[in-house]
Amino acid sequence: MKIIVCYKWVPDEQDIKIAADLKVDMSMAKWKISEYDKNAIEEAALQAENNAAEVTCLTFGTSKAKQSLKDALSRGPEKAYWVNDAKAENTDGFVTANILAAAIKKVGIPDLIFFGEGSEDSYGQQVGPRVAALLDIPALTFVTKTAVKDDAITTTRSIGNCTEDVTASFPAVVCMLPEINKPRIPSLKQVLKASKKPVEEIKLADLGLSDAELTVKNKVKSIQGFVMNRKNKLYQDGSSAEKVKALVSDLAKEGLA
Amino acid sequence: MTVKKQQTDELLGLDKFAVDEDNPHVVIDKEKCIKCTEKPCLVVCPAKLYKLGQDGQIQFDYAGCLECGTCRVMCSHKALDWKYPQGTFGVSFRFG
Amino acid sequence: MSDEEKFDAIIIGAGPAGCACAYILAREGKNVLVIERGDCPGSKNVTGGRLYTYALELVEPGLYKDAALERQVVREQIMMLSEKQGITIDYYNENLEENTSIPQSFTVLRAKFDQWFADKAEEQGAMIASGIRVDDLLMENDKIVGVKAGEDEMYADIVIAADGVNSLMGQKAGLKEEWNGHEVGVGIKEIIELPQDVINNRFAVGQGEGAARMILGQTGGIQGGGFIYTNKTSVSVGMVVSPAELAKQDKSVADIYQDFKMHPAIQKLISDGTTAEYSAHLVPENGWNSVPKKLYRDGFLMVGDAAGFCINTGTIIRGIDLAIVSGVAAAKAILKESEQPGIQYMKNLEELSLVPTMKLFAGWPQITSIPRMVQKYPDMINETMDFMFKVDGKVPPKMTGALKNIMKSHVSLFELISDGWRGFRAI
Amino acid sequence: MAGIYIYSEEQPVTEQLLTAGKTLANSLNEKINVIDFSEQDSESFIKKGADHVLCLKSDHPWPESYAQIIADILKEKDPTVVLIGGTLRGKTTASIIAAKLQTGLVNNAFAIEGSGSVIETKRIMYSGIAVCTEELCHGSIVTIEPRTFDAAQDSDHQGDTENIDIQPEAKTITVGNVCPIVHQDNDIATAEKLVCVGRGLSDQNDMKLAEELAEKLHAQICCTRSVAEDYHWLTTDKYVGLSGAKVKPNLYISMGVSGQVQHVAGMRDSKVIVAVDTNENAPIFAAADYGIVGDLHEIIPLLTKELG
Repeated sequence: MKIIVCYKWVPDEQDIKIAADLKVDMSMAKWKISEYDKNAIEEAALQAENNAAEVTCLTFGTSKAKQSLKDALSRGPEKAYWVNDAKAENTDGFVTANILAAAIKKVGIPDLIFFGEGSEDSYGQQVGPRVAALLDIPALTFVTKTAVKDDAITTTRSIGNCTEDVTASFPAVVCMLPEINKPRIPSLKQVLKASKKPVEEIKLADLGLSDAELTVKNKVKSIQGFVMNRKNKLYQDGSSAEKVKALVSDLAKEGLA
Repeated sequence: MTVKKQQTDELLGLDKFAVDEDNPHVVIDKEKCIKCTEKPCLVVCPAKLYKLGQDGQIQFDYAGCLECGTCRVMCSHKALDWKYPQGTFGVSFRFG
Repeated sequence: MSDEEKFDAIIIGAGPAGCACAYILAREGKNVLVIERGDCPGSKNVTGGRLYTYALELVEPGLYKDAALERQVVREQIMMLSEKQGITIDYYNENLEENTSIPQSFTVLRAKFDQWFADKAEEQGAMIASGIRVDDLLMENDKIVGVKAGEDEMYADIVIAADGVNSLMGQKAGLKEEWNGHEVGVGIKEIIELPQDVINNRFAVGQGEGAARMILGQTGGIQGGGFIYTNKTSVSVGMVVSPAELAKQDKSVADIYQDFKMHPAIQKLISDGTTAEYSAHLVPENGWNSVPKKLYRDGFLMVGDAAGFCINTGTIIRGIDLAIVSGVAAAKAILKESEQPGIQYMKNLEELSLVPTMKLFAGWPQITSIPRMVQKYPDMINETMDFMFKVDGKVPPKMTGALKNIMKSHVSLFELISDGWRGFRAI
Repeated sequence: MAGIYIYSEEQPVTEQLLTAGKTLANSLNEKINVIDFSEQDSESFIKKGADHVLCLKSDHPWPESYAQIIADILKEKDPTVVLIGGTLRGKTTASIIAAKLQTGLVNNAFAIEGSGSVIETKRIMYSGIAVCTEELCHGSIVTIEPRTFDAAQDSDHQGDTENIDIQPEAKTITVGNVCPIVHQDNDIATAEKLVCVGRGLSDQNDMKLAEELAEKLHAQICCTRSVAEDYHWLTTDKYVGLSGAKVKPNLYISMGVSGQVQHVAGMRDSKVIVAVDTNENAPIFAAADYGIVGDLHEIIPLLTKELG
């Protein structure tokens, strides 16, 4: 069984600052593998350990994403494919899916393709099923459990008001929810081993995609800090009892008391 | 914003933490702790993580630990099992 | 054991000491592994602080030019605070590099500097494994032969503990005793962001230039002191105080620091700034007297803060430079391939002037720990200033008499003589 | 051909999308088309504003399998914009349709606005700290989460229905055991009112204050991370925050919560936020509608009493 697990190299949102003018400041941001994708990598690694799956990983990123390869490989995959292009700086779900699908076709469609449920930065939640559609294979999304038997995978999907068990024969795309597993903290030996694993860089030009396929669809007009629109009313006058009275009277006006 | 007097809660909120929910890296031996009358931990912790409950027991929240080790040095009753958090966990200074 | 699992050297901690050591060993062709518990090098480290550049010169001439440094220190300042007053001694010297080919010192931020240094060591061929905590040392026949991290065991000819002031590995090796509360200082620091030109104006420095300020007084009467260092677009404001003294009173060190930060004379320097980080760290404050009696055993060396290498002269604090020097000394000792690298290491520490310098300042902590240094003397000096500069239209008292009265109101003649005697002995 | 197309596998969500669709239809001067599976619902959708309903006739149990068919229909109709209910199934279906049509997709838009021929959406990025405003390409798909808009009201609106027989091809999928998730009464994610306790509580005994207040309000109790993870006063499924539960009650009252960003990220969709804390600089007050600075031991009992 062959598995390709896809991941994205993202800025740590804890390090993103919103300036007074609402600009998004990423100058201090450390980059990391998107947390949701770590679940996907872990699930692939477990398949490697339990079902002798042959796992490789794939990312589309700028030259900065080079730093991600060692971390990804220390989490289990035996080889990394890296579509290295500056276009990753300004991409969307449409372009990313086109590139990943083309790269997967190029290296050979595996039995299973794993994704996280969405990326931690833009959280577009579409690349996994888009890739499935482009490859014309089923997409099993929001998966909390996987079981492989013969040439099929049975997953438990958790989709809001119900769970369902869905079985798909290979090949298939599977997108994981975070509760599926707990990503490992790579051990010393895994980290050391990772630096010896092969990395194959894929040039965008070799994927044979048209300009249209590489042009983003929706135009991002702005990315700005989220502003809380709150009343910010602080009761300052009078005794505590009076403050509470004023609060309850305001809540009553909102129909809440 | 103008620099102002701030509570440690707010200041710790500025820092980056990856909390290892399953493995506290500092564990208090309550039996030893309760015998201590001086309780230096209450004043020496820069993150003010040690608090005295009404029951006289020390309450401690390892999540905001800055990993300085002052409590470990000062705990005269050796009531702390003090380790560094597991790799990648704990505080990550952006400036240092 | 396979080749893959054995290194020439394993260094615990990717701080300045560990990186300096790894850099040189890797450059000279050794197979080196640096294990860092932080997510990336520098993420667990804190400094006041500044770096004296001579130390980087010992690693590789010219290396400092490329280093992740903040501002070159051209102003050395000492500030003494009473409750509402402050006096600052300000020494300006643009040509601090006049007598040497390298500039004297730069302010640094450790998250950036340590990451840079680790990258440099990696370029030389060192293997840096981040996000891994070393849990134990491996021993065979009384020799330390490797480390244990989680389930993994990794072997090396020599293990270097560069694991910082708490050096749990130094303790495991049986070399380092637990600190007591008088030997260390607890440091608290805020990074306060300010625009570059505001920093230039407030500290009267040019582009790329910076100030380093030591502060005495207003640490809640607790033995210790404060500091301000100017970075590119932030200032590091903090204080280091004795935890043993803290334990004798009931105000939290965090609150003492907030009051210190809000002192009017400090406030003016940081107003309109935004706090971006709050950090704390222990500082080995007791100098040579608290350095472990033995810094090595078979298969094991201790460097940097782990070895207690820090000097507080009362006017400056040195730590990062000593860490780098000790890393260099350890690397050179290992490269000599002598039977006993530990003995060679101590020899190198002598030759690189680290041990003699530490011994020279060995008595200094006694002076800086005189209780009157943190309250009475700063108050006295500020009152003297007040007398000298205050004009209220009345006939002022005679200078000599007035000064004598000011002094008497703060310290007794006996205290003055005893402090002077302690100072004399310390030198 | 043009028009606004609306689809959800859940009928109430389609009704909510009609609210968004009608505003959009007015500003863009377009017709509203709804794709659904039941003739019965078709009538109701028309009353609520649909001009045209395409009723697909099939009995395949797996809604995601309709993606190809919907894509085929949309390809022929060449819509201006497609609104799909942002349920989890809906988002998957939308992604597949978008890939089939080689068009753009905005998932989880919380606002959509049209002016002239331009349509703009807003959605959250970076775990909630930023808002991304996008200008849609022609024919883009947008998913909108359930309950973002109120359901459209009945009117005397007229429209027509078109029945289409379809044969979804379920590829290589088999659906087994479908099991509804039973939400417990005390599930904080669905609670109408919440009382949240933070580290400002000095003692576990203070939990009584919260319980009394919650009882009066018929509210559930939730907490900050440390109350669950460190003090263990409540179970971990009761903590609200970035890594905990996301809540959106009508009323959220915090006591002794400082309001660190990680916590606020979990509760900021609450309709009305009330904060009680001793520290006037606590960031919770910036996130609150109403705030009282004071000792919760004094304020909370007063509040409980006053609410009587």
